[in-house]
Formats: sequence, C-alpha cells, structure tokens
Amino acid sequence: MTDKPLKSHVRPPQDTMPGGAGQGCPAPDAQTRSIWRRIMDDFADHCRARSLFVLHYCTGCGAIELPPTITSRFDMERVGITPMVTPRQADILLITGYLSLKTLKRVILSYEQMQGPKYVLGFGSCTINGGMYWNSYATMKRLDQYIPTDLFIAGCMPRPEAVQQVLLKLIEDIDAGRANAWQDYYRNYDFYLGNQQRLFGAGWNTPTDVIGEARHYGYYGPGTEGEHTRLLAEGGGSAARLAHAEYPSTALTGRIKS
Amino acid sequence: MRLLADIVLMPLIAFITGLFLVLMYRRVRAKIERRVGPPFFQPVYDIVKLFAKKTQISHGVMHDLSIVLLLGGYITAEIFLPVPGFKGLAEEGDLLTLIYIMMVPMLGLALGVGSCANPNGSIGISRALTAMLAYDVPLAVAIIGATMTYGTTNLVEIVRIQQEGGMATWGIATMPLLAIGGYLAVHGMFGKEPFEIYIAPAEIATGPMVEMSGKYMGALFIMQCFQLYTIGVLYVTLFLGGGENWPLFLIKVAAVVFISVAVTNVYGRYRTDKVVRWMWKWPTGIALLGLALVMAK
Amino acid sequence: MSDIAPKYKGSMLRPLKALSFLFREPATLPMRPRPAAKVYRGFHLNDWEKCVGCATCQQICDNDAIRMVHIPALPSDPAKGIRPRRPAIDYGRCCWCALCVDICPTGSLSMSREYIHVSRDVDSYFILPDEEGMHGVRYPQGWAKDENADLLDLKRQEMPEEPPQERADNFSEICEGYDPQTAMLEASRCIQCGMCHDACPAHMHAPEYIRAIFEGDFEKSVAEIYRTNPFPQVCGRVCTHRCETACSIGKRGEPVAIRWLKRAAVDNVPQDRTIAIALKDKAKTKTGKRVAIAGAGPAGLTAAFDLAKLGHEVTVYEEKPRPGGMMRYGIPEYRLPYERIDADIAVIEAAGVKIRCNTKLGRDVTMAQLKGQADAVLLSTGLNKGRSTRIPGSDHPQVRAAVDLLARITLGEAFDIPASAVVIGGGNVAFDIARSLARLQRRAFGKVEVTVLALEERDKMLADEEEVIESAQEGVKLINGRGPKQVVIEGDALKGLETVKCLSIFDEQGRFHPRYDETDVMFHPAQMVIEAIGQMSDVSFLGEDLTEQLEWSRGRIRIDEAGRTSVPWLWAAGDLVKGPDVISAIATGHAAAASIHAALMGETEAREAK
Amino acid sequence: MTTPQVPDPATLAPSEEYDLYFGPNHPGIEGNYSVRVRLKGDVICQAVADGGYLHRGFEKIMEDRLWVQNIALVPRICVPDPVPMEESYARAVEMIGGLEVPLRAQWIRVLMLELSRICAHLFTFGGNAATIGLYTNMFWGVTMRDLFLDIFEEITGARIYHIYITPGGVRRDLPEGVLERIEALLVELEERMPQFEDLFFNNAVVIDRATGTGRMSAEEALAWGVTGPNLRATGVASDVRRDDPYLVYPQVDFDIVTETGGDALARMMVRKGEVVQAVKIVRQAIAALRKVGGPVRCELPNPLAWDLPAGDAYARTESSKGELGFYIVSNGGPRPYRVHVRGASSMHAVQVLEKLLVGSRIEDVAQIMFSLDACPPEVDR
Amino acid sequence: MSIPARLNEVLNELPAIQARPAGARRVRVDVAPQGLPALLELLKGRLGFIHLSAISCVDWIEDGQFELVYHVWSHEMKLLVSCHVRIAREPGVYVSVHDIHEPAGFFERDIHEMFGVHFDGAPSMEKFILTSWEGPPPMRKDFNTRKHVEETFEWVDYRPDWLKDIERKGGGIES
Repeated sequence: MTDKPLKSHVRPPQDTMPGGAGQGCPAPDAQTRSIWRRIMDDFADHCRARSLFVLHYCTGCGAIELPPTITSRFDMERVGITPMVTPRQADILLITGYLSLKTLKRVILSYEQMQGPKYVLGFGSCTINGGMYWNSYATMKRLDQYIPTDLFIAGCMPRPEAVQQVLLKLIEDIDAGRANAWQDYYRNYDFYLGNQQRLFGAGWNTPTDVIGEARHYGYYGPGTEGEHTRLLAEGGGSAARLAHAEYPSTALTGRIKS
Repeated sequence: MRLLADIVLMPLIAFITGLFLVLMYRRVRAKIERRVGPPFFQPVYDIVKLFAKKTQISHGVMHDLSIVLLLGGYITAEIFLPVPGFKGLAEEGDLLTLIYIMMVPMLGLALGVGSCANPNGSIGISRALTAMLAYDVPLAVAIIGATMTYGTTNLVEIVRIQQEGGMATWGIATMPLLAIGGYLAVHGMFGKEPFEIYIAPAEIATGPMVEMSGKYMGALFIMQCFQLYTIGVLYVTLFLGGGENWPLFLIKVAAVVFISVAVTNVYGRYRTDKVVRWMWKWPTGIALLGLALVMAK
Repeated sequence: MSDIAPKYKGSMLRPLKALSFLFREPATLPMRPRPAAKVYRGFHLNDWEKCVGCATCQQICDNDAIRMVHIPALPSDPAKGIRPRRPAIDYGRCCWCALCVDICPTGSLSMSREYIHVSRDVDSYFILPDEEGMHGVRYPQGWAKDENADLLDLKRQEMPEEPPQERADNFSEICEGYDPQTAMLEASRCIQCGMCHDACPAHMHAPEYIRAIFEGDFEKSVAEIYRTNPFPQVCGRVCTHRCETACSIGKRGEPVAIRWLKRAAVDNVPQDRTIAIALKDKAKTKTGKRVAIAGAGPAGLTAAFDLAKLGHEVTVYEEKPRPGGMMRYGIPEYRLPYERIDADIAVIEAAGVKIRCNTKLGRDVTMAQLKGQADAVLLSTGLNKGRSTRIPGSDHPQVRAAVDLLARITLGEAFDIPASAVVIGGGNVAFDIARSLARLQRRAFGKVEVTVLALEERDKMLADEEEVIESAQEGVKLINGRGPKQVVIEGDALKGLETVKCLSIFDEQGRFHPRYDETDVMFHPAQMVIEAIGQMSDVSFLGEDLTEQLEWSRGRIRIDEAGRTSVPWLWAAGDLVKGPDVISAIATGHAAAASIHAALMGETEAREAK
Repeated sequence: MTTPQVPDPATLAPSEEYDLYFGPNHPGIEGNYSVRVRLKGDVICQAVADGGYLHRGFEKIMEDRLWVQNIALVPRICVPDPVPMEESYARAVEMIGGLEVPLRAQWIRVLMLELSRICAHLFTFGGNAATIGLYTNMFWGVTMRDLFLDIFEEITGARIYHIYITPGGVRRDLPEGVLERIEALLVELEERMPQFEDLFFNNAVVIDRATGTGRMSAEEALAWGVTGPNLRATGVASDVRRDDPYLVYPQVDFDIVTETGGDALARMMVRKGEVVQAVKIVRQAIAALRKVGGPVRCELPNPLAWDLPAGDAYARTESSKGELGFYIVSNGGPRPYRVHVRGASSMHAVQVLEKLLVGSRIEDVAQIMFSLDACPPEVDR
Repeated sequence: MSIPARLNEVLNELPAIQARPAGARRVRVDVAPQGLPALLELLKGRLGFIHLSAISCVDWIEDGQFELVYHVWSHEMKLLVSCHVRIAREPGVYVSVHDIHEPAGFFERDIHEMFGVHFDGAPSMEKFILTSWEGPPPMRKDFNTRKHVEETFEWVDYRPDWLKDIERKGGGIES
C-alpha cells in the first residue's frame, strides 16, 4: 500500500461504455463496417454467443453455485457453456462474489491472459458495492473499477437459475453485438490501471503488455495511456514486469499474434 | 484431377464426420451424466468461435509450425485412408505409412508446447509421449497380426479381402484376440479415461492445451474431429471389414467411437506408470496371444 | 504401503452399470427459473401503507445497505409516528439475511420470491422497494416474519400496581414504578427510531435517555431528560405520553413505556444528584435582567427554570398557597403524589427561582407593578375555571365544576360529600374527579356511587385506557354515548340528571357539534352533578387597559410562535395558549423563555452596540 | 513483449528440480487456494501451501457487528458446509449468555447439521472423483446434493446461506410437510447409493488411484492435529458429537465410522459410511420432531440493545471436515470483543497437506487435497 | 461442574495456577507466561491432553496485554482445558509450543500475522494469508478496518431515475 496515487479516478470522457439497463455496449465502429464485414461479424457473433467457455476459477463463495449450474440439473451445456481450465481457452470470467486483494491480482492477470472477445460477469452484491464485506480491509469493493464488467447479477449468492439467466442475457447481448466491454480495457487502460495501482501500489505491473496489444489490435484510444501508464514506463517498462513466479496462474504469457 | 478432388473432399468428409463424432461424444457423456447435453451445431460453434477470436497470443515460430504439423499430419492421413467412393492415396500408401503419418500431429504438438514454457504443458506432452509408447506396443502387435493375416499392408487390399469374404473374414472374426487387444490400444489412442493422462485437467490443467488459445485451440478442436475419425476408420479397416458403402461405413466408425466414448465416462484415469504397465500387460498380452494364434494357423 | 493387504478390490465391470443411464431420462430441469420456496428470501417488498419510515431496518442492516429516502409526497404525521420516508435498498450490499424483515416494527417489510435481476447498469441495483416487485411484476410473498422470527419484544414490562381493594379508599400512589432492573429490561425494547422525540410537544430526547437507562446509567438519563423537561417526576407519572402513541413498537405491540422509564430514571437518582445534574449548565454570571412570571404552573416554572439557568433573576407569583398549578390542584394525589411535585419544584428553586405564593394577580399585585419590577413578564395563569354545560339547572349549587372540587380536595377544604354523583365528561379530568369522589365516598359511606357520563363511545374515549379500567375496578360506573339534557331539580334539591343519546359528536367539518336523539332520555339520580367538560381562563386581572392593548384571537391572547404577545414586554405560555396538558405547557414555557432571553439579551447587545 | 523468466522444465535435465504452482486458478484445487510444489521429475520434494485468496477478515468484521447481525456473516466462513458454522457461533453465544435452547430447536438443529453433512459429503465425493477424471460421479453427486438444497430452501429460505440458526434456537419453525419430503428424499438417496457404489466406491480404477495415496498413520494424524473423517480414516474413533456432545446428540443413536487405511480410499469410505449414519440420524430427528413440540427459540432481547454478559466460551462442533471451533470473547458489550474461528480444515489444508504431498506425485496433488476435504475459506476466514 | 480430581492433582504440582470449571467439559486455567510450556507438557504427558484444538489471541488493548488461550483436549478425559496466558502487548513476544503440539505452528503463524505476536522457536513466522498486506496487523484493536476501507475504496454513488425524480420534488436520501 505504499505511495499509492490517491487521486480520484474519474473515467475519461471518451467513454465507450454508454451503460443503461439492457443497452449493453455496442462496438464503436458498428455503423462504419462494410456489408460483408457485417455479415461475417454477425455470423461470428452468432457462434460466439453459442459457444462460451467459462474459466474454471473459484474466486469467491458464489462458486459453490457453479457446480449445480454446470451439472445435470441446470445443465448449461444446453446453450454451449462449458467450464474451461485455463484463461487462454476461456471466454467468460466469472467473478463469483467478493475478491480478496490477493485474488484480485490473479483475476486481473487471468483477465489479461484471456483472448478477446472476453466477458466478465460479476456475481452478487460484493462485486457491485462491497456487499457483505463492505467494511473488510481485505476485499475489493467495486469490480468495474478494475476490469470492465459486462453484467452484474443480484444475489448473495445468486442461485443457479439466476446464474442461468445472467448467462442467457450475456448470450443475447453477444448475439446482438452488444457485449464489447472488453475493448474498454484497451481503450481506457489508464483508468483501470490507475485503480489497480491505487490498491497495489505504484509498482504494480502485469506480464501482459496491454498498451502494445491495444496498438496492435487497433483498440488504442485516447484513454489507453495516461499518467498511470507512465508509471509503468518509469518503473523500467517491460523489464520491470513481474515474474510469473510471484503471481501464479495456470497460463503464462506469450506474444501478440497478428 | 480426380486426385485433387479427393485431396480436398476426403479431409472435408473426415472433418464433417468428425464433427458428428464429437457431438456424439458430448451427447453420450451428457446422457450418462444425467443431463441433456449440447445442441446439434455445438462443435461447429466452438470451432468458429475459436477462429473468430479477435486477439491472439503466439509463443513463437515453433508454436505456429506445430499447428501446421498438427493439422497437416491429419489431413494427410485422411488421404491415405480407404473410404468408399474415394481413392485418394490409399492405394499408394500402406498401413505403415499411415501409422507414421498419424504420429506427426503428436510430435507437432510436442514441438509447439515445448515453446510455451508452461510446466503443465511440458508435463502433459511428456505424458502424451509416454502414453504413445504405451499404446503403440499393443497396437503394433495387432497390426503385425493383421498384416500377417491379410498378407498385405496395403489398406485397400485389406478392405477388399474382408469385403469379398463377407463377415466371416472380417478381422474381428478371424483374429478376435487381436481385435480386442487392438481395441484397447485404440481406446488409449483416443486418450480417454482411464488413459486420459495427458489432458488431466485436475492434475496438469489440460496439459498440452494449457497455453493454446484462439486459433490454436480451434486447430486442436479440429484435430479432435480428425482424430476420432481417423482412428475409427483405421480400426474399421483392420477389423470390421472397411466400408462397403457410406452409410454402413459411418455406422461402423460411429460404433467404434461410441463404445470408447461411452465407456470412458465410468472410469477415472490411471496414473502414468499404471497406464504403461496396464497397456503392456493386458492389451499387449491379449494381442500377443492373438498373434501367436495367427502365427499358429 | 504394500504391507497392508488392500481391503477393497473394486471391479472393472461394475462401473459399466452406469452406462444404463444412456437410456434413462436426464435429471435436467427446463431452462427457466423455478418458483422459489414459500419462505424464500428474494428481493424486498415494502407495504408503503404500513411503513412509517422508522428506519429500524437501517439500524439492523449488517451491511449498511439501507438508506432512508425522504419522499415529500408522502403523508407526514409526527403525532402518529409517521415519517414521509421509505427505505431504499442497495443490492450492491444486501446479503438477503432478512433481519430487516424480522425486526420491522410495523411488519411492512417482507421478501418476495423474485430473485433474478441482471443488468450492467449499476444504478439499477439501488431500489426503493414497494409491493410491486423489482421489475413491476408481482411475485408471491416469500419470507415474512412469523411469531418465531420476530426479533422485537412486543410485550412491555408489567408495572407493579396496588390492587384495587387496597387503593380504593385512599390517595396513595397506585403505580409503584419500575425497579432499576425492570427499567433496564424495558429500556432494552427501544429501537431508537426517535418517533417519540418528534411526537413530543417538548421534543424530549427520549431515545437518548432510554438508551442511558438501558446502559444502566440513570444519571446520564436524568441529564438527558433535564435538557428539555424540568418536571420529570410529574411527567414520569401523568404525562399524556404522546410519545407512546407514536412509538414504532406500538404499531404492532405495546409501545415502550417511555413515561414509566422517565419516572424510573428520576426515581433511581437521589434528589441532590438530580439537582447537581440539572444545574450543571447553569450560567455562572448574572445578566442583571429580571423576569416576572404570573402563575406557578408547569409552563411558568419551566420558563422560570430556563431563565434562571441563563442567569436572569426570576420571580414567580402564585395565587394558591403552594406552587404547581394544575399539577397540584388538578391532578389527584393517587396519580401524582404532592411530594413528587415538590421534588421537581425544589430543583427549580435551586436554580434560583423565587416563588411568591398566595399572591393573586389583580388582588395582591397588579400587572402594572409587575411591569415596573421586571424587564419582561410572562403570563402562565392557565385555565383555572371549569366550563359549564349551560343546560337547564346547571346553575344549581350542587352542580359543581370538576377543577374546583379537585382543588378543594387538594387544599383540604371541606365540602359535603354526596352519597351519589354523576360526572359529565369523558376526559381524564372526569375520571380524576370521579375516582377522587369514589375514594371519599368509600371512606365516608363504605360504598361508591359515581357515574361518569361520556359523550363518546367506549372505543373512542378521550381518557386514558388505564383510567377507564382502573376506575371501573374502584367502583365507578361509566355510561357511554350520553349527552346532558337537563339537571332535574325538585324544589331546591337536586335529584339527578337527564341525558339523551348522542348520535354524533362532530360535524362534517370536524367541529365539535354533537347531535342527539332527543327521544332516548335517561334519568340518572344523583345528589351532585359534576361538570368536567373542559376549562377556561380567567384573565380579568389584566385590567382594561392591557386587555385593550393586547390582540386577541378566538378568546385567547394572540401570540407569536415563541409566545410573545403584541405587547412587547409581555409573553404568554401554558394552557393559556395551548393544551391543556403538562407537556404542552412545558413546551410553550421553553419557547417563551427562549424568546424572552433573546429579547432581553438583544436589548443588552443593542445598548452595548451604542 | 517479453516472456517471463520461468525455468522451462523441458530444457532442464530430468534430475533438476523446478517449481510448479498448483492453483489458485487450477481445476485440481478445491476452492481458491494454491500449493507451490517443488518437483523432481514428477515427484514432489517440497510443498508449500499458499492461502489467503479467500481472506475476508471475518474475525475483524465480526467485532464490528451486533451479536444478531453476525448470524448473517458466519455461514459464509465455510461455503460447502455452512450449518456447523451457524451452530458453533450460536452455541458459543448461548454458552456465554446462558441461553437455553428449546428441545424442538435442538432437534431441528441436529436435522440441519446432518443434512448439511450429507450435502457436504456428496459434494466431496463428486470433487474427489473429478480429480481422477471420473466426472460422471461429480455430476451425480452434485445433482443429488441439489435435491437436499431444495429442502434447505424450503426450511430456511435460501439454498446455501441459510442464516437459520440463531442464538437461542432457530429463526422459524419447519414448514408443513417438510419432514415427509425429507423422508422421501432419504429414500431416493438410499436408492442412489448403490449406483454410487457401482460407479465410484467399487471402481477398480478409483481404488487403484486412491489406495495408499496420501497415507498417514494414526500416530501421525493425532500428532498433526488431524480431526474428523480424516482422523477416523486412520482408525481413531474420535468424534466431537460423542466426545464433547452438544444439542441432543447424547440421545442420538449412531455409529462412529472408522477405517484403518489412513489413505485417500479410507477417507472416502469413512465419508460414505458417514452419509449412511447421517441418514440414520436424520430419521431419528424426524421421529423426534414429530413428537416434540413447543417453541423453537428462547426469548431474546431486542437485537439492537443486546449486551451479552462478559465472558468467553469455546464451542466445538463436528463439521463434515472435522472439528470446528469458535472461541468468542464478550466484554459485556453489544458486539463480540473477539471471535476466533478454528476452521475445521486449518490443519489438513495447510500443515498436513504439506506433509502428505512430499513424496507423492504431481497427479495425486488434487486427489490428496480433495480426499482430505480441505475447505480453503475456513482456513483463510 | 467441578474440576476432576486427576486434573486438580496435576495442576497443584505447578505454581501460580488458577483453575476453575467453565461449563460442561470445560476448565479454565490461568497461568503465568513462564509456566505455560510446563503446564502443556504435563497435561499432555500425564493426562493425555494431546490434541491442541486451537490457540486464540485476544488483544486487551486497554490493559496493554495480549491474552493467548491454548485450548487442549484430552481424548481420555473428554475434557477441554483452556489455558489463558497474558503477555505484554509490547514487544509482544512469546515462546512457541510447537515442540509440544505440532498444530501450534499453524496457529502461531496466524497470530503472528494477525496480531504481530512473535513466537520464538516457531517453525515459520512467514506470512500465510496476508502476503501482500503492508499495513499493521489487522486484528489488533487499534487497526480500524472501517476507517481503512473509507480511505482506500470508493463507493458507488447511485443515481437511479427514481431517485433523480424524488430529488427533483425536494426529497432525497437522508443522511
């Protein structure tokens, strides 16, 4: 917690997440694409919506309702949802409730290792405004400050049917091309990084080169770099990236592929 | 020209059949687990989704090359398989060529995983190679027995012999012990429980696949389709009389795969050393016995 | 490991039995939400009709998930304990424990069986629950409280009382008061919602002094009481306790015995400590200002106490031989023993207030004299004359005013105790005189013949419920729904009272305008008829000049909010301006004192500024 | 765009040692937990448990809440088996405050505890099977458990976090007809048990994998502080329900299930036996509840003004994982002065696990952890 | 409720020990800090108190003391003895009983990171749970978690439509 930047982090104005109930998050370039691209994208979205791999990571207590959701009684494979083992293979990151700060680091790491399009679902009160553990020194309070979150679901913890509904809603959003919150991580990386640094100190760093990826994939926005990302460079840039050993996850890292 | 068409069509048919086999695998599994299972197009959705990923992590040239080897190996293998209505290169190649080609993907995978620097992947691939060593012994015995029985290594010839003689000349009738031993080896080749040591999610986090993402993962999914199909066809060719016509042929292939994917659901996985010992004990023993019978004839 | 023979062998074939599930029905449920269980703890429901905005849910909430939202459109009624606010729930905090439901004093909160809310809009997780459900779809009710789940204690601690046979012929105090232990138990029932504070005319800090009692700190409790009320002994016994009417616990159960707790607080602190506590914030310096107060009732003495504490020199003029006003001369001793009034007044006197008794305004001292002696004058002479029904025969000498008789009883002045009497009126004063008379009758004749004739029906009585019950125990008869017609006089002797049935009391505008069924006549034989239908003031002492100077409004002196009259040096307080009851009198006393102080000090400042 | 500095096992000589992080994001880990293992080949030569991923600071935030408010917090300490948490907290408070729990409430609590034990064990069967690739059993086990969760929902209004047991009793009486439905469910469980036997407990592959895995002797187990089913699997018949009985357990007839193997298999078998015993206890509770009436909670003061007398108490409960302890200190105030939770897994999820892993192989890590039934949230608290 | 004779006998052998029954199968023993290892040793050796159920730490900040409570259980006697020791809050150092009861290692490590009590001779005093925590030991009474949270995190400022509507009409959230 040393020398944390204590500035209040207001999301930059070039916000790509208009929010609003049911509005989802349409891609910014939705109207400018060619017809052929649109057909292709619609087809891809159609398949994406029907094949979702959930990262097998029990981050918090809500994970206890995942086995029922996945298994026979509520069988989510009916809509193509299966658990997957590593962040590399997964599409959905379920944040099943509270995140201790120690876990939050791993979650951010796992999230960065996932390949876009990727989706984050926040379970229950704890991910929205601190929930049950609002006065605990050990847990984070608002998930969407640290990683872009597609949907929240009310409950403590949400029961399998509720999990089912959030997944169905996500499918609907993907199908309609509205679930693009993940691009916001690239476009407003400075915002997210700033909040992360506030918790983990200015020396916080991850093995993934988010700015480089943003440039490469064309998600670079005015909010990608800022005062917080400068701290990354000051810390020695990529050389200061944390060794995997300190923040283990099943997946390691690799290079950007065109 | 005909060859060119075959080269395109045979892998395509293999792929489509493979998709059905994957669907069957997942549906069977779901049934035994007391649930409904995935929708009809699930295998397609999965593959398209993976190829439509917008970001992609690579681990270097070897990683990319491995995918080429992986898919290339199987696509080549498909062309060497004797299937009804297509000639491909089945006439030119033979059983041994096919076996060799079928090893290529695994080696390709090993190559790719090696460049990922993930210990889980490395352990997985070493396990996969160990498993290969284990099931290759009974498989080799079975193949030797089969070639001795049929007197040829030419796959087209093997199929022709069985089809001309009717069901009584099918490998499963003429050399039942070899067929059993061979089937156990094939089950090992599928990599299903109790021999599913190199994926083992709970142990090494899916082993070789741990660093695979997006298109690479998609390639592995396609490989799974080819794998089920290829191994199924190989067994059908050796022991079940090959394909007289497409419907019958597909039924046979599906039956071979079905038994394997059904049985896998009721066992856990053995340890690596136990797999080797078991493979070298039971299937190999049975196959050797079968071989002895064949030689005695 | 191999040294132990394996106990279990296992089979390769038996697991294959599981393959039979290939041909069985799956256990999978249809892909739609199931209806939740009958007691499911889903989203909150709130019955806005029942909810009073007491915020108890907010207090019990583990997670600080409940916020009270002020909604101007809702009715607000402090006297009934209703606030225009409702709980809003933050589903970014809620843990669905339903403790808020279990504690809700009104029972308005419950939980529905609705449990799905999916959105990426964080704002949609903050909701104001009503009966409509989270998405405007009514779901059946889930978790609601039952007897076992209720976290509140709806029964108050029993007040030990003298049994009727022991108290019926004497004037000793009926209620014995809580002992400290019982008081603490009773105090523990309080949920600190503060409705009592809002309802109290004097805005007493009831939650604070109850909390102090719960903590066993009676001295702190007394200190809290003295912030707003210098008559704890009196109010602890005879207050009209509007606080208890407003009490949230009273919505479903018996309200917290706030009045008895006040009594318990002062009863359990010695008098010298009480004085020390009450005078802790007394000003060290004198202001040199003098204030004269006419009438040593609760309003006058309250103002006197406040002003004396602020450093003014205060003199109170009282017509009767002892100070206390209606508290002493209007309330029977069995309800409020005289030494209790003395105790409260002793504290006030200790603050430096001078009380001159037997000094009747207009007779012994004039208004002009007062004005000459003091910088400000406060009138708090109260309502000292009984109202008359003015029915035929009401001018007979055996038709008496209740206040008059009660004062005589206190003064010990003899009067002929009638063997039978009827009391006209249904308020507390009617019962006071009826029960006093009953005691005297029992002492004199060994039997009781007192009848109370109330205009109201039994369930709408103005008097306190315990008055009605206790008087019945003591032999007082009560007849409801009767209005007086005439006093029956034969010759000079009063024979009794004729009454008619009362059909309705108020007209459409809500004004007092009773309608009678003149055909339904009843005769009540009695030797004495007592009128207890209200009091009025006698302000003849003002003198003509002053009466003309003053502005009047409906027979009362017109005053501003703080009690100042149109004459700059004159204030008025107590029953003269509001009430009649003790706590309102105290409230007006405070207001007048504050106003007088501000005026006096303002003058000083203005002078200093020059 | 750099790759991290991690030794690549493929480039190391086979004799060299390397570290492998097992978890927290790993399907072979129960919950959110991590074990760093040092491997030589695929044999573990050192294991270091790394917890705290589920740390919420319960003990601290409980000091910040009223006695009654804490009932909402306690079940969250151990998610798979929440009822013993509620019971322990309530009992410790009752011990300090001298509260008498009505007889009916005691029986209801026994019913809840044993149903929760069945749930937890069914869940563990499933997890245990999944670690060795027998996913079918996991699906069956979780599905069976879900039917019990329906019963919980019916009684308490929630599937997992029941918040039902409160100091002095339980929050509300059982709903109409629930006893019959429990009975029917027990019958169904008994019908299913042979299927589990066929698939899992008699499966040669499973037995091959579990025999000798993570073995400890009775002496070791006692010295290491192992409790519960894990201790009983080494042959020590120790059970808090018998040794330090609470509620109406002295009146309950049940056997303490023991095994002698001390390995993963024995632990599994003990749990199987305990499910059978739990069914027996639930039946007795149902019979008793049909006879015993009366209130289900003693009189409690207003929760907003409840000062528990000063004192301390240590309540022990037999949870599905072992001995669960709640040490509560009251300084006479409205909130606990100190709550210390001895998670039932604190021993076998950390020290014991570290010891058992040494010398075993990488493929057995998950199995050992699941067979010990380690519950990370109650270790991290 | 009384203390079993066998236990009394053993307790009498040690100086400066106060014991009293504390409920069914519970005995509370207060012992001076230097006497605890001997007490545990004796209980373990003579009466079979081999199971260390837990070590609890209580921060009596007003007394400037930490209270350590060792809960030991005897499978033979079916009795739980809670041994209470009070040590000075500063510097907060005590001895490890790991050599007598192996489970002590876990609890001592836990108390070390939660309260900052150092145990001499413990096998590990490394952090286990709070590996990335740099603040004071959080279970100490002088660490205010609510204050810490308010300083470190921000809450959602909800602005739903219904609230805006009410605010327009002059209402709003009451503090």
